[in-house]
Amino acid sequence: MSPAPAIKKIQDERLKEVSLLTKIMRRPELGALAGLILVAIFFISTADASMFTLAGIMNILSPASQLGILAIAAALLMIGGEFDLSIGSMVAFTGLVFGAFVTLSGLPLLLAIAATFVVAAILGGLNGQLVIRTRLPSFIVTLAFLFILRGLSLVGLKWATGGSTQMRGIGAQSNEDFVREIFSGTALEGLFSWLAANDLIAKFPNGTPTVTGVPVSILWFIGFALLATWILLRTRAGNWIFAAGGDANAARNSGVPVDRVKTGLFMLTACAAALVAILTVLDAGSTDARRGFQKEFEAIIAAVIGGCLLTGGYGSAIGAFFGAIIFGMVSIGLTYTRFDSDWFQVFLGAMLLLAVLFNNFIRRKVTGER
Amino acid sequence: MSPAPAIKKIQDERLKEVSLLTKIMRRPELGALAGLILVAIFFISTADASMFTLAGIMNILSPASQLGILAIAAALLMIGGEFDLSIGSMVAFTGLVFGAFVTLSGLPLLLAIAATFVVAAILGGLNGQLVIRTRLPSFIVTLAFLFILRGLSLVGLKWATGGSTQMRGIGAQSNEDFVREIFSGTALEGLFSWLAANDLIAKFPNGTPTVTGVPVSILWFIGFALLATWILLRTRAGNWIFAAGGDANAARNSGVPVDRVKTGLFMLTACAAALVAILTVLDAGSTDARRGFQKEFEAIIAAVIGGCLLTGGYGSAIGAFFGAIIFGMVSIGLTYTRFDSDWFQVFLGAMLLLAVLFNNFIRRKVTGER
Amino acid sequence: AQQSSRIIVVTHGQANDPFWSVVKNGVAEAGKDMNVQVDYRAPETFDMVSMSQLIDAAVNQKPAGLVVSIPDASALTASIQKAVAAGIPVISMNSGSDVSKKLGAMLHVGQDEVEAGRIAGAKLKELGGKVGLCVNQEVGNVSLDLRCKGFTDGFGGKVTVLPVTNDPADVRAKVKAALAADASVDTVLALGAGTAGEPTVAAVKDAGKTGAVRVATFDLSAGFLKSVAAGEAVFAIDQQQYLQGYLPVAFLALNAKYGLMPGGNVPSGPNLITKEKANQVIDLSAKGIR
Amino acid sequence: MMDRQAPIIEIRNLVKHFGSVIALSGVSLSVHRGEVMCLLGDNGAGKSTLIKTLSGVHKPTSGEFLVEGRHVTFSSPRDALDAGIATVYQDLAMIPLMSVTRNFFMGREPVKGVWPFRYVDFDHCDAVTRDEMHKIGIDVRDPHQAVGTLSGGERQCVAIARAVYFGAKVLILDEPTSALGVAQTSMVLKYIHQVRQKGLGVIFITHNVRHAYAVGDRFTVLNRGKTLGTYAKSEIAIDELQNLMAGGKELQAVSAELGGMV
Amino acid sequence: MMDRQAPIIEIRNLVKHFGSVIALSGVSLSVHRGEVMCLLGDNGAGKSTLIKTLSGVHKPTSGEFLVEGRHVTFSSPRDALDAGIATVYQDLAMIPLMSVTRNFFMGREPVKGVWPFRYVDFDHCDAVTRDEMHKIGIDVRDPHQAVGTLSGGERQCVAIARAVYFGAKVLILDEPTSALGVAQTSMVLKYIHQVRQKGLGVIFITHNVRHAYAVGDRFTVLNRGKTLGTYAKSEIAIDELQNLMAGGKELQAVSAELGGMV
Ligand SMILES: Nc1ncnc2c1ncn2[C@@H]1O[C@H](COP(=O)(O)OP(=O)(O)OP(=O)(O)O)[C@@H](O)[C@H]1O
Ligand SMILES: Nc1ncnc2c1ncn2[C@@H]1O[C@H](COP(=O)(O)OP(=O)(O)OP(=O)(O)O)[C@@H](O)[C@H]1O
Ligand SMILES: [Mg+2]
Ligand SMILES: [Mg+2]
Repeated sequence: MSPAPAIKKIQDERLKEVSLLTKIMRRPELGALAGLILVAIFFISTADASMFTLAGIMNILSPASQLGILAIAAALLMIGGEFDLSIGSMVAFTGLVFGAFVTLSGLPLLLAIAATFVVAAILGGLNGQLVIRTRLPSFIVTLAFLFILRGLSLVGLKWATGGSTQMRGIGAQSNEDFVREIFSGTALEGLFSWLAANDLIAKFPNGTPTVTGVPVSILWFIGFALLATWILLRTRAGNWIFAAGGDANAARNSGVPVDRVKTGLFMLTACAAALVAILTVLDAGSTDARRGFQKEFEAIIAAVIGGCLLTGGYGSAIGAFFGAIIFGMVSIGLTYTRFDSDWFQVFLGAMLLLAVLFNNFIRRKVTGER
Repeated sequence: MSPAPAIKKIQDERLKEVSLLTKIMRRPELGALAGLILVAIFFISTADASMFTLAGIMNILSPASQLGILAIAAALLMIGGEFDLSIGSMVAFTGLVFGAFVTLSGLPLLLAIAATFVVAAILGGLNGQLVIRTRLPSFIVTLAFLFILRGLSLVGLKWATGGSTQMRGIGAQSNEDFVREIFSGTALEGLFSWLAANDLIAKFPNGTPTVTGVPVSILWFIGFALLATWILLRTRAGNWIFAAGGDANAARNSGVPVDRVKTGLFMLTACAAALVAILTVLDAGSTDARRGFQKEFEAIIAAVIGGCLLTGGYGSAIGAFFGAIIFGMVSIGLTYTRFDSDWFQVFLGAMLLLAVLFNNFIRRKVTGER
Repeated sequence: AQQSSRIIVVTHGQANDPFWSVVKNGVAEAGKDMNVQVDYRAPETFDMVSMSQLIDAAVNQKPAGLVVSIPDASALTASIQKAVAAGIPVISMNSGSDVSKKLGAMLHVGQDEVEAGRIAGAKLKELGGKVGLCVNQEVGNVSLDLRCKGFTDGFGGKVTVLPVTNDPADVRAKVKAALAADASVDTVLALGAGTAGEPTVAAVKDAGKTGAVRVATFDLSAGFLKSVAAGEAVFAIDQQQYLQGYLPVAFLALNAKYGLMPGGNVPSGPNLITKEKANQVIDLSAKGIR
Repeated sequence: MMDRQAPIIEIRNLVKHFGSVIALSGVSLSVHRGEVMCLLGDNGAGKSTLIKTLSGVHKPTSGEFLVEGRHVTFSSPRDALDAGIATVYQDLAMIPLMSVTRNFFMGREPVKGVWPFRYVDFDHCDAVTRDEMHKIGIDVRDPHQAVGTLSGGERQCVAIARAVYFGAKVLILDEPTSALGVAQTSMVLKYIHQVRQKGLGVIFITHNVRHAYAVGDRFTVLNRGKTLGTYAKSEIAIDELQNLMAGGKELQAVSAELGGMV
Repeated sequence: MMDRQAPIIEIRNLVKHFGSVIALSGVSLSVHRGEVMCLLGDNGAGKSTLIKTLSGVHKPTSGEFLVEGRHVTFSSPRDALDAGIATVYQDLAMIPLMSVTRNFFMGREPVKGVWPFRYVDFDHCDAVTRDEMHKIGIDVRDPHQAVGTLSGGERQCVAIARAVYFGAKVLILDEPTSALGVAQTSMVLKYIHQVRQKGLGVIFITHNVRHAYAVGDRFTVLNRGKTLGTYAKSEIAIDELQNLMAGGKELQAVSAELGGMV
């Protein structure tokens, strides 16, 4: 018998060659992209052609972007090993808080927005501290907040409006154009009207372009996805998030300030909810007691479609990004098809399952997992 | 230095004495009992006295029992390491199936019930097989079924009734008293009228007792809790459930047929949903497309209040039993109090949080965990 | 099919809501009768943001007509105006009679929820009710909240809102609890016949107060109508929402074909179904037409 | 001393890939009745992968696998258990949240009564567990204690006691002694010796050449997924074996530096 | 050879209870600069509990704890790390799903750039990881590989390399060599030797008396939560030490039976 081979680090004989494609597809988020492509193919072949016009795509992206901002935050929190079921109620509550700051206190828009974020951060921190101090599962703690915040939204709305569950006319009076433009309406309007003028994009009969610009929520969505990805993959905080979710004890033993990381994530999630609340309230000019209903659920779905593990420690922000777009495309896309809306939920469920199955199938195929 | 002490198994010096109380309180389910007691004390001191009359207690127990049957099944499944989010939709769908068997096919009640359970078991098995074969998280697979079954219930109802979302008159035509009595109405009626006749329980002015008997759903609830507890604690299947949820890989390596256990649990959960569907449909005589809405959620809450870990491998059926009663007491109890109903959700959330916190506090105090 | 004769209906009511399923049946029937393609769309929950997105999606498909409900004018204004700007004829239905014209809709078909509630309240007051309970199966759903509000206005007496869920066992237990906790309650108005109304009747029976407590409900269900016929409940209030689905589609279809359009709003209800009329409508209700 | 018929376990040219990682590239091996086969080799050599393939946890990528001369393919560890192969895994296959007793009997719970009233007599199980643990040198304070609260060595002892108690044709032990104290190690080595004398085959993985030499009959050395060779005890001295295990690296140097005590 | 000032770590009469379990009942111990203190003892003796108390994982129930002569109480492992106590735990403190590099630098990631644009240069980290692992004798195929896919020994090496790389005043190693192959073990023992020579204190837990005797300066033996005594290397022979570790049980008998090879 010959002695052990003295091979140094040139080429390890125990590694098979893998193609670049395989390497790319191994990233969790790209499975979600595969699912997205499948869903898109389905709609291209069944839906009205107007779905994939510029206006149609913007139309899909706007709900996706609102859901997506929540989904990315939920994904970070899930990677960090916790859930926040109060996101949906937080949207309603911070919407009310924001509305009250603007209409009742008459704060300037910028201040009202800042104050809303502060309230959200405090509530998120409270969630986090309760989870950490009591060592109860975050599921149950934030569930309590789901009810409490939803209830407070109702009480607060009735108090603020004198008995109605709907608050209207928010932002109508304010005219600080700069802040408004960041948080509502559309961006790049000049570009789009130029494009329309040059017949590069579709117009209404009256000459205005069908799409007057990119809704700002989409820009926020993309920006947040990029930021979250950078944080997760390139920063110390990102490493701590993975570690806290992978095994909180091991992370703590290695000197990761797990409690601080988790509290921070809860605050981030609450602030993401506040951002969505501000975007939708300014856009709609109103808020009501049902805003954000079940959004916590949809956000978690989008994150899971995007490859996050429910047990924590694994996932990506870009995955959640694609997950939200899949969800948005399925839910808006069906209205472009000829299916009876009674079948809507059946299709929604089937499409979700297919998207995830396909994502999974592709990943296994490519990585050669058995 | 003296050699090691040669103490045999008489009394290990490394064990402190613990009181019997401590030993009892260490059981997970008894924490939930502590929470129940706290909630009961709260209502005794704030609610109308009629809440704790015999009629009041039955009134709390009947919704609690329907939730509880689902919660116990959900608890077993959670201990086995999986979720089933389709329970609520399964209640609606099996309700429809049962209704259709009775009204459309005109099957005798007993056969209709048996056939409904078979359908439920098949659907549950399908859930389970999908989870096992695809190795996707059960959260996402059963979520797809949440939508699909809910949608199918609507489509099916409209098809069966010719356009309405409510199917009625179920069981009106059937007159097999024996089967009916097992699945609907009240039991022990003789006892209660005797008690009333002897002025031991309250009566209406016309002489009939305020409570004519124990609703059968409560008996099913108690029976199921006992059965589930026996299975968990005393049988081989119980050990396998704990093992499968605690660490599926380790269990598989030790020869536990994890896949069979999980499929069985999914089937059990679906059958529990079918049982609830049959109980409610026979009771109300009708079913509609919104039956069981969000019950999956409430069932998981009750199981978690009862001490189940979301990560699997730990929990108890009796805990879920108490958890369901806590949930029922809080949600019904508030209508007995003088609080403004707008605050309902705030109280619900706060009470849930308090019950769980107290449960946790008691357990830690008693076991001396730090 | 021909792109020109497609009509899209976007409302805030889900397809599995008993009230809206009747609207949808009306829409479908009108589509068949008028020989046009109809699509009924609604968000998964009461969600104004996604409803506005559904309207946008409808506008993108350039239908021959658009039917919308307007439960929140602020949130839907932009989308509806976009439809009008795109040259799509719009008819509003169910809610939003006050803003319909202003937003550019051609007319409104329906009955205001507040008004319907007020009529129910007045009728119950007339029947001798003093202390009322409003059983709301979906608190926060603005249209249901408005029904309670109208009821409170019309009833005059003390009204408590009882929040319940869609679960009949839960409704029954909570109504029973409420009756036990406050013996002075003599009137109960449920906001949906199948979901809240039927269990309410059962609860009143359980409490041994049939007859002593007046039970009424919004919308119809066969079971509740039986109770009305049997005298266990006093009336069901019918908005004839079938018309809210049927008429706008018919109007828009005729508009597309011949350019016809009625000159003013069409009130579809309310219509109180009392003991005398109950039996005639039971069958229609079971079929999802009333 | 031992009968040399068909080996209880024989593998030929076993290959196992994990995605792009080649963990085993053609390993052949056989174990006979009444023989202790020591599997030795560096970290990452593929020992655990090999025995997990034998015990049905992994499916081999290619290669033959014979039990008592017959070809077999296991689709789950249960199949291997049924075929008489009991394994103590390096990562133990225990459920931390479950009690010692429940872990001990996991997958092989004895039942009483008639179906559907079959139940497990846990009092009896507790007694057995306490007993078996005592035999291996551990006083379990409370058989209801969660396994997660046991020390590393105590946990190892539960796993070994379990495998021995449910004794099979072949016992596979993956580094059973690594976390054990001196007394428990002796106990385990004694067990291995007893098991051999009962006529069972044993595969014993260890990094401790003394433990291997104390009980082994034959030694197979793996290196980077390949066999470096198989030697009977009579063919190889303990020092040679040690060098082979280390893959002939600059061991002597270090060893000398530290006084030859490794 | 070593300066006998205030010990780096000193504990007096440390007691630790878990609920009703008494894991440590009064342990005293000290570690000096440039000294390797071996902590020995049976399974379940309380060694891991003791060092987890030193490294801030557990809070002691009672007892004194001094670092460089000053009383301290750690509320988290981070405090201990900040005070210069680096620990390799028996259960390793690694995240299976994370890559080798990320585990290696977990909690001590080097950052670049100015806030809020501070980032971690993972390419540099990969290079360091590969390097350090190579030094300890492991060729990491891919530093992005998840730690969960490494073999038991490879994982152990990551933990040790990490602790050594971020070297502190005191290095605590809980059974670092138990899962290691011969070559890696030598490497670790050599490391311990080097660390001592740099003037650090080391607490080294092992069940292998040879490993202990090869590098240890002093030996503390625990038994059932109590100290059986502390001995300098000059005071005790290797056989005596072995007997003490086993708690004087009927070891000789077994050992003899198997040819004295344990
Ligand atoms: N599931 C897996 N995915 C990818 N690689 C794996 C997997 N399991 C093992 N490996 C790789 O296969 C090789 C062999 O691992 P194995 O656990 O068999 O080694 P071992 O000989 O048992 O080592 P040790 O003595 O350290 O326990 C290792 O390099 C490991 O990284
Ligand atoms: N969290 C805990 N809860 C209850 N008991 C515990 C806990 N942690 C440790 N113990 C008990 O304390 C005792 C000491 O355990 P410890 O892990 O310190 O032993 P050890 O000396 O490290 O043993 P080994 O050499 O086997 O690793 C054991 O009997 C163990 O069961
Ligand atoms: Mg191994
Ligand atoms: Mg230890």
